[in-house]
Amino acid sequence: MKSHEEMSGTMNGKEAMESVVIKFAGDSGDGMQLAGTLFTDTVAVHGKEIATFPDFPSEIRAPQGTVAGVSGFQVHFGSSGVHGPGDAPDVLVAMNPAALKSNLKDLRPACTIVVDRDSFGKRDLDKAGFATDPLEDGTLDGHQVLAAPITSMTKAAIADAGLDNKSADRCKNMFALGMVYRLFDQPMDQTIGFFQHKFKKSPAIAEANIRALKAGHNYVLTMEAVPATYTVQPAARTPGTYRNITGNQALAWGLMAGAKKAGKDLFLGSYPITPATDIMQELAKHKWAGVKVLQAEDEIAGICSAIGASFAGDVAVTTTSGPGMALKTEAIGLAVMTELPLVIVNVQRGGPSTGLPTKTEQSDLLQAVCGRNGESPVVVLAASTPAACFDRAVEAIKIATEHMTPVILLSESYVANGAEPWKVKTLDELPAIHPPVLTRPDPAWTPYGRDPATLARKWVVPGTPALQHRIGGLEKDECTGCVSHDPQNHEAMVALRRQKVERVADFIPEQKFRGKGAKKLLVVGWGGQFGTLFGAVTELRSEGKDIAVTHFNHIHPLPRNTASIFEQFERIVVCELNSGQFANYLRAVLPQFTYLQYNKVKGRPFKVSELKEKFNELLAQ
Amino acid sequence: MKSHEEMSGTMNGKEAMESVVIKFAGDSGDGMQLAGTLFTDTVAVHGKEIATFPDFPSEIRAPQGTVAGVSGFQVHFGSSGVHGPGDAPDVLVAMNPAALKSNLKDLRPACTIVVDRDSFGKRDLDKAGFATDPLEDGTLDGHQVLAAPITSMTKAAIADAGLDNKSADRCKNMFALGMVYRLFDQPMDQTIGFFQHKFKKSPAIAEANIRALKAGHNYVLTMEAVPATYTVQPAARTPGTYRNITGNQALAWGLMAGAKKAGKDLFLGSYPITPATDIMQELAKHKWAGVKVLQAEDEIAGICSAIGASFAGDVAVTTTSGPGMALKTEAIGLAVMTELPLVIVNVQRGGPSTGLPTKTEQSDLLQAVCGRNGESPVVVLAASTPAACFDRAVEAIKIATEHMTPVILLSESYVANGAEPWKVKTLDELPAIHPPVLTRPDPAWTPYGRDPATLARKWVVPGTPALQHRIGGLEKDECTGCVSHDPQNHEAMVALRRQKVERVADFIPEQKFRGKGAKKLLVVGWGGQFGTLFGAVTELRSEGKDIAVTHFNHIHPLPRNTASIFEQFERIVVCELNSGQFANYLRAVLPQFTYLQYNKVKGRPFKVSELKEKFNELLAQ
Amino acid sequence: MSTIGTPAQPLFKPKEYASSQEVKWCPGCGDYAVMNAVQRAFSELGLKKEEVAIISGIGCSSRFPYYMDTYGFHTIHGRPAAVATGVKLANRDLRVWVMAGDGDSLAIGGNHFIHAVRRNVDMNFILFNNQIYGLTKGQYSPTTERGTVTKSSPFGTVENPFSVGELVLGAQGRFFARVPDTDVKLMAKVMVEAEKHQGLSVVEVLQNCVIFNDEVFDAITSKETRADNQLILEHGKPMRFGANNDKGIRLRGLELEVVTLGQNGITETDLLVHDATCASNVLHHLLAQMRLPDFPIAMGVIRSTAGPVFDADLAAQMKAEQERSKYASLDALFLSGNTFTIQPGTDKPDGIT
Amino acid sequence: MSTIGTPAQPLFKPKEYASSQEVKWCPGCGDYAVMNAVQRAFSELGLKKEEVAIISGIGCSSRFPYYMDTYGFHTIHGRPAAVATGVKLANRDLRVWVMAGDGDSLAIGGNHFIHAVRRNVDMNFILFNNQIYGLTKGQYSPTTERGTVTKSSPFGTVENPFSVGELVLGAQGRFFARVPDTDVKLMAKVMVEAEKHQGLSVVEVLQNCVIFNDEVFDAITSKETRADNQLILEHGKPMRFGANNDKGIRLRGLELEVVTLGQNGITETDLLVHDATCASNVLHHLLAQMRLPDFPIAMGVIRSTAGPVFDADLAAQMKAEQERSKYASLDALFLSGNTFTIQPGTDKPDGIT
Ligand SMILES: Cc1ncc(C[n+]2csc(CCOP(=O)(O)OP(=O)(O)O)c2C)c(N)n1
Ligand SMILES: Cc1ncc(C[n+]2csc(CCOP(=O)(O)OP(=O)(O)O)c2C)c(N)n1
Ligand code: SF4
Ligand code: SF4
Ligand SMILES: [Mg+2]
Ligand SMILES: [Mg+2]
Repeated sequence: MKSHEEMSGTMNGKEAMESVVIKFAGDSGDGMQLAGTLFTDTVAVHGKEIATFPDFPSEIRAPQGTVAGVSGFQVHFGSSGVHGPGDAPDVLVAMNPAALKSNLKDLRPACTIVVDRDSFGKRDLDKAGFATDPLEDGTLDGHQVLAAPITSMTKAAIADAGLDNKSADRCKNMFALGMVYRLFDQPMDQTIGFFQHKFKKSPAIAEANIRALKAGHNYVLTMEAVPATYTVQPAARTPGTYRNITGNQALAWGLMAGAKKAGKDLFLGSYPITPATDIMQELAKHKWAGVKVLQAEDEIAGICSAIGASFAGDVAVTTTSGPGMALKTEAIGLAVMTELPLVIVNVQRGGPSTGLPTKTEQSDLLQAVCGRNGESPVVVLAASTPAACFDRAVEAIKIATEHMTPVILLSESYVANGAEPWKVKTLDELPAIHPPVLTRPDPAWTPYGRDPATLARKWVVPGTPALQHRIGGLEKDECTGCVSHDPQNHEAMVALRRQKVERVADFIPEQKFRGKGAKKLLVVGWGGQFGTLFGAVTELRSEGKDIAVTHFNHIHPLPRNTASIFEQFERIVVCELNSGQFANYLRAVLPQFTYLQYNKVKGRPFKVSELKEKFNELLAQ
Repeated sequence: MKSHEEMSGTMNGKEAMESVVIKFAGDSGDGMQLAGTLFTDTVAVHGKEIATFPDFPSEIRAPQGTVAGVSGFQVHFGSSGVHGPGDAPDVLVAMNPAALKSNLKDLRPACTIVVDRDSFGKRDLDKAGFATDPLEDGTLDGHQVLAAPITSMTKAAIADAGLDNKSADRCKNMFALGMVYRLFDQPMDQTIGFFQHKFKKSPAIAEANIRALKAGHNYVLTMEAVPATYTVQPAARTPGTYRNITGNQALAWGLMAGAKKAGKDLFLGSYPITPATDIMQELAKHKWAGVKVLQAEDEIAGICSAIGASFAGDVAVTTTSGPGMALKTEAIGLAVMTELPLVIVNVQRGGPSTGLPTKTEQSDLLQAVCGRNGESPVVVLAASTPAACFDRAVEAIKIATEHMTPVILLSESYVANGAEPWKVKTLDELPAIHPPVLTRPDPAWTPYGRDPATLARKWVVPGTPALQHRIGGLEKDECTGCVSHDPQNHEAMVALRRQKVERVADFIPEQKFRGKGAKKLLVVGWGGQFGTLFGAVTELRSEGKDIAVTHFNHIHPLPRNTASIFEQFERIVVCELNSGQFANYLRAVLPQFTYLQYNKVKGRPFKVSELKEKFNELLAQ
Repeated sequence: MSTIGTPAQPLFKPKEYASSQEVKWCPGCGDYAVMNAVQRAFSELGLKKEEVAIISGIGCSSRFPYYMDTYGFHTIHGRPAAVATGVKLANRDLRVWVMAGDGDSLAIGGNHFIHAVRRNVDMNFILFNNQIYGLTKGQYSPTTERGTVTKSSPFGTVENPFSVGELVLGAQGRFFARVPDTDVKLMAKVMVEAEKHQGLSVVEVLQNCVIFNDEVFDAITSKETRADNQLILEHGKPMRFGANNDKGIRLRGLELEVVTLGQNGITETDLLVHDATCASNVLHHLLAQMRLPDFPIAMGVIRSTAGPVFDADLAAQMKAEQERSKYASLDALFLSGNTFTIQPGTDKPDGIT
Repeated sequence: MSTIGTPAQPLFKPKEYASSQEVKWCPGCGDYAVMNAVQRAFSELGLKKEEVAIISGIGCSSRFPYYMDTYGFHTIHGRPAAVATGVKLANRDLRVWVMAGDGDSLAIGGNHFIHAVRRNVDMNFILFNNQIYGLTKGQYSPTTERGTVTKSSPFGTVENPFSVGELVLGAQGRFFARVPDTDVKLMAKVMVEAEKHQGLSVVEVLQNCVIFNDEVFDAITSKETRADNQLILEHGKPMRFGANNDKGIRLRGLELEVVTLGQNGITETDLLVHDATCASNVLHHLLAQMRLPDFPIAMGVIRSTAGPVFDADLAAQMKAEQERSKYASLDALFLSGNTFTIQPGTDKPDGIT
């Protein structure tokens, strides 16, 4: 077995890189998420571009030491060129053989691999399914292996901190993190401060973690074989104040901001489901801000309570993922018929059915657009990056309340759990939101009378004197809102509901694309695969390729100028993490174009490399 | 007021007609459905082609005498050319002013109108919203009005039958029916037999009805002003034994027959909802045939119990309409993932939301095809006529069990409540059904091993010794069926599930079309609008127009030869009772063609006349 | 939020709460009587029209909101309790009334029903129990008596029905009343009490469906038998009933017993005195369980006890959090914790703010 | 269909019911003990592996079927009772076991749960009550005690929890038992009784989640306190408990009372004798309601009474209909009633057949 002393090769050639991908991998109990998060916080605070991708096992605790139990956290950071969490790690921290095994396929050539040598015993190897020791058998040839006795050194480092064995074991992750900090020449004060604050009341634990961190740092520092490593310059960004934020947190905050701008309380009716639960949990913390959270008995009660709250005047939201979305479709129809504002967030995960609950996918798009009984149009938006979740949430509330319509906001596991720096917005910077609330009797008013521009009806909430009225799920008379079975009226109402949603196109920004002048190939994407698509096209363009990219956040309705972009290109390829749902949608909405497809349904995001390969192939044809 | 004695004009020119449309309309309490049904039974027994369309108010009992409370039953019958219940009545029976009012717009010129003169008092006119008496004010000019004092004559006719006033009132409908029988020269013994049998224990009631019937008959008979009327020849049909059947009954019987052919018990898990309830009610009668019906607590329990029954080896079915369908979508995903046979019947009604529960529409097509989370393919069939519901139900079971897949069978209100003669099939005439059941250990077996032709896995039901296994909603290993989070496996399984459904195209008949040699315009329809589409095109062709029609019962997958039909035509127009769902589906599946649309979303079926107008317009361009 | 005194002068007469819509129930349907009772109760409570939100599901009874000149929402089948919970949380000043059939509340809506009961949201739930699905024309419901022949049970049902009261109590219910649709006065009285009760009040109306389940409550409600077959409860009063008011209910061990006053030396002091407000629900269970022919059917308020009210507690928690919050505004939240600044010109971070 | 004698020789040892799948619960999770108990019960009952169908929803506990070498179905969240009902109706010979968490069965699955109880389908429902959503990492559930801080209730819940036993009884339940996950022997015994009971048997397991709700049952199950805090019921036996077995339960009016034997002249004859089988459920309610610190927690079979079983009654009705049917076959049905024939050649009807 190679020890660190024997490690061959040096970590060269990486300093020049614009960005670096590092992956922390270990057993679920090894604290990899924490190590990754702390690392991210540090580099974010120091002004790097970052993108992260946590990847946990779907079992709460799969058997220790097995591949199924590996928990990973990938960070991509750099001064520029960070278009997603990165394809393959430049540096892998593998706390046990299983962590190594599960990442072997994905390694770049000449990767730096940090392993805990103490965890490579016979039983550990067996559990991970290694017949022979990969540190010994040539498996890692071509890589730079840093095999440190992490467990024993951590124990030694904190021997007299007064912790029991189990707690001591829990500090291993900090030893590894310390090593990484040293490898990347990053300061540790942020992380040290975290422990001091978090374990104020258990100073022994704080102390042990800090000691482990420093021990790891020192271990690398004092190892002569390891050169000073990567230095990544802070990214060139718009001046301003930034913070590191995950997609789900940004979405929750955006909802709060949107409700505030609309001058309304925020109501969330929701039921836990991976990967959407965090939004509810984040909002539940902010009771101080007037946020009402009902953890409902199921998804149906979640959306129905939100519809009730919307009727009664709150900005109402429900959050879920695919299976829960399925359960909400009947009630979405009610919101369509009663023309009440409602935001439905679907953080997509791998399907069908329970599917791959912790993996990412974009396969609920057609469900969002047309997965209801009857002609039941709603607005559909999609969030493209973690920080963008904030803006989309604000926009969803703006559209829902100003146009009196349900809005489905699609996020996806990859965006929801990923993180990136967010340029903090103040409420003043956000667009104004003016719901069509009516509080005083107006002789011209009828419950289904409409604004000529938006076709929105008025929002008259119970409690308003002299404007009592009744709404419901039966077809409504075009004007009075009374129940109507008239055939002409039904056809008119079906058309009105469709037009109202289509009119939203008058109020959203025009579609942009990158690659002015290109004409050969247009790459089309939507939702959370923004980063890698832009990354791949940007790289190809810098290689002089005739390619452009346009990415959709507004799914239904599409921006008005969409066709005028499409018609500039010889070929259009729609790239998505499903079997071609957006492509099929485009075929229905803009049938005049021919759409090629590039699809991936593996529960994983695109990689820049595979995209480039595909695009090169198409360009070569 | 014109009395029958004063009635001007004669009923001429109608004898020559191939077919006649007659509508019975009255207050909900007037027994119009019974009158219509009895009439239908009589003409069906006498070998006519028929199609019916009952049309009730969605309120159980809207206020008596109002337009909202009008209940109608339309019968189209003839020797040939009956392609649906007909556009506009040739004969209208209007038991009160409201019934007249609600049908005024739809009358053909020179229609025969039977009214109850006794019910045209001032209050009756008010309730119906007539300012002046339409029998007097010229409203009915051009029509032939037969204003009989139905109420008083009925009372008189049964005066000594021993009934109270209210019961006596209930015989008015039979008086009217008797009149119609006379008008169409139909025998009454069938109807008389019905009463004798049905009210065996209340001979007074039987007697009263029969007397009323005869009185009405005699009334027309003895009226000199009325000539002998229409005689419709029995239709030219394939020899055999026929019976009159509604779509829902045919569907229920088809399910029983299919299960029998599969050698399995039939299980229905369902929750009542208009217009699907009748299927459950019909099946509940046939416990003698081993049919298990669970009236579940809700739609979700309905489908979930069916999934459980399927797992345990029954042919399992769930029936519903749009809102209930929405609730079932999550569980359909489970059946997709576990690859269990399941038939889901959606009798479509007007949407969105509660919508127009008693009206017909075809707006749940895209929900059926793609209204689920994840990539979740299922087979989708659609029934085209009441009698065809039988065959589609048998086929749905055949496909579901032989291909181990959920099958969605779309019916629609119009087909479900309509009736036509069905050439009775014996079980021997039906195709054999061979589900891939495995009952003995087979070393090659794995839970997700597949038949190479169908890609179906084996159906191994609990209770089978030595083949215990576990299934579930998480992604499955391609072979072992164990839970798998492997990215490659997921992509492979998504593809397999899609291919399995697409392979069904190898086992269904080729698509047919009428209009060989035509090339200008192809009319495309699906589901229950078969009759009028065929009717309209047939008429146009007999007028020498360059037009053809193809009608789809197999929606997903499409028959293999679909494109080869489409490519024969210059233009394709897709006609459906929604905003263009099948058209959009075709754009996604066969994007090489351009699809024109003709849509109607009024809660009503197409009319031959409006179709012809539209097609002529397209042909003229 | 439901502290209502009886106003000196009612704001509106009962009929003035009616909307202009034509009422479309079948002639003779029990729903008319319930509407009358609700209007009387509103009048007596002096409710403003605009402060009332009537939420229903789907069913004959669920057409209720259309007929009232208040705010109303005819939602979807089975979900009114969930919708109403959202209404109440959005605006606690509203008087929220749920109108739902036995199918709506106990078949498809069973889950929302028991959870609303458990949470004890301050609203009134009027359960129109006609033991049948009326709107869909006569299938059995979860309250249909075993053996009943209906459209969907041609050979009689083989299902055990729920007992509404027992289910409510089993779900931790704190207010349960039962009333026959034939006694508008009692209905109105009970509805006033329901509105005054803080928390979820369930009122089960034995409602006759003249079309699909006619006379199912006849033994209980008919003129001839009602005095003997109904026990009208009043808090603090001994449990007496009968055409001659000479029967009563006595406790014997853990069971109830019908006794006749004057027989075997039994006097009123032997009878149980109704206590609707006691925390223990055992007596309420016993009362809710009484069935013909051995016992009369208990009517009136069976249980009415104070307890934590969800919407009130949530509001209190929000208020407390508001008071002790470390953030003055969302802006403050967004800028809290670990942030960093990029300076104009430098494009370099200047450290932690 | 559940008439099982204890076999002379068990078919399989408990461990032989395990599948080859690795068990993936957290080390220390109470679910392991439940599985042991189920395996023991299966062995004692002499069940064949292929006659068992284990149906679960989604949750940590719902992974159960994967670990058993029987037929199994890991369905969707909240629906196992509905799926299991279909399984049982399709094949009454199967032993159907539902495994479901408190969220699965009482939050999203609440409706199916109460309806399965009401219908009294012959199956066993093991409710893993850890008072938390485990799989989704720690949100409160409908059984979480008021005030508990969880991931979704950072300031403590303001919801009243269900009491499983009371809900079961309120839904007309006929078998309810409660067991702690710390007592495998008692669990196994109760599960044997559950399987033998004809109708729906609900067994509530107080199950410890070491990760998200650790020690929530400590007062009940810890070595030091369990004797004083558990009352282990046995049908026909007086209700005694306590570290010295000197405490007991006595009835006082409509309430229960803890007494000490030997004090104030109290002897065993003063104590209540457990009757799990009595038709009235009032005693069972009282037992299910007992809470610390005033009372011990009742364990074992609280109620077990015979009653009409849905699947049996349905089967009987089908058999009766079969016997008296006027149709010999579907062909006969299709040709019954009003039909008419078109003769070859003539194309004319020849009248009614
Ligand atoms: C999702 C859904 N499922 C089923 C229906 C059909 N449906 C409407 S009302 C009803 C039951 C009516 O019974 P109940 O709630 O007791 O009310 P009632 O008509 O007796 O007052 C049913 C099954 C529906 N509208 N929506
Ligand atoms: C339709 C749907 N909604 C939500 C979820 C997410 N979910 C899975 S398990 C679960 C709750 C788990 O709690 P419990 O049933 O008590 O089981 P435990 O994990 O505690 O054993 C939830 C909310 C889901 N999988 N499907
Ligand atoms: S069907 Fe029954 S419940 Fe419905 S309105 Fe008529 S009488 Fe009332
Ligand atoms: S999270 Fe809790 S319930 Fe789930 S496996 Fe771990 S200990 Fe058990
Ligand atoms: Mg009802
Ligand atoms: Mg739990």
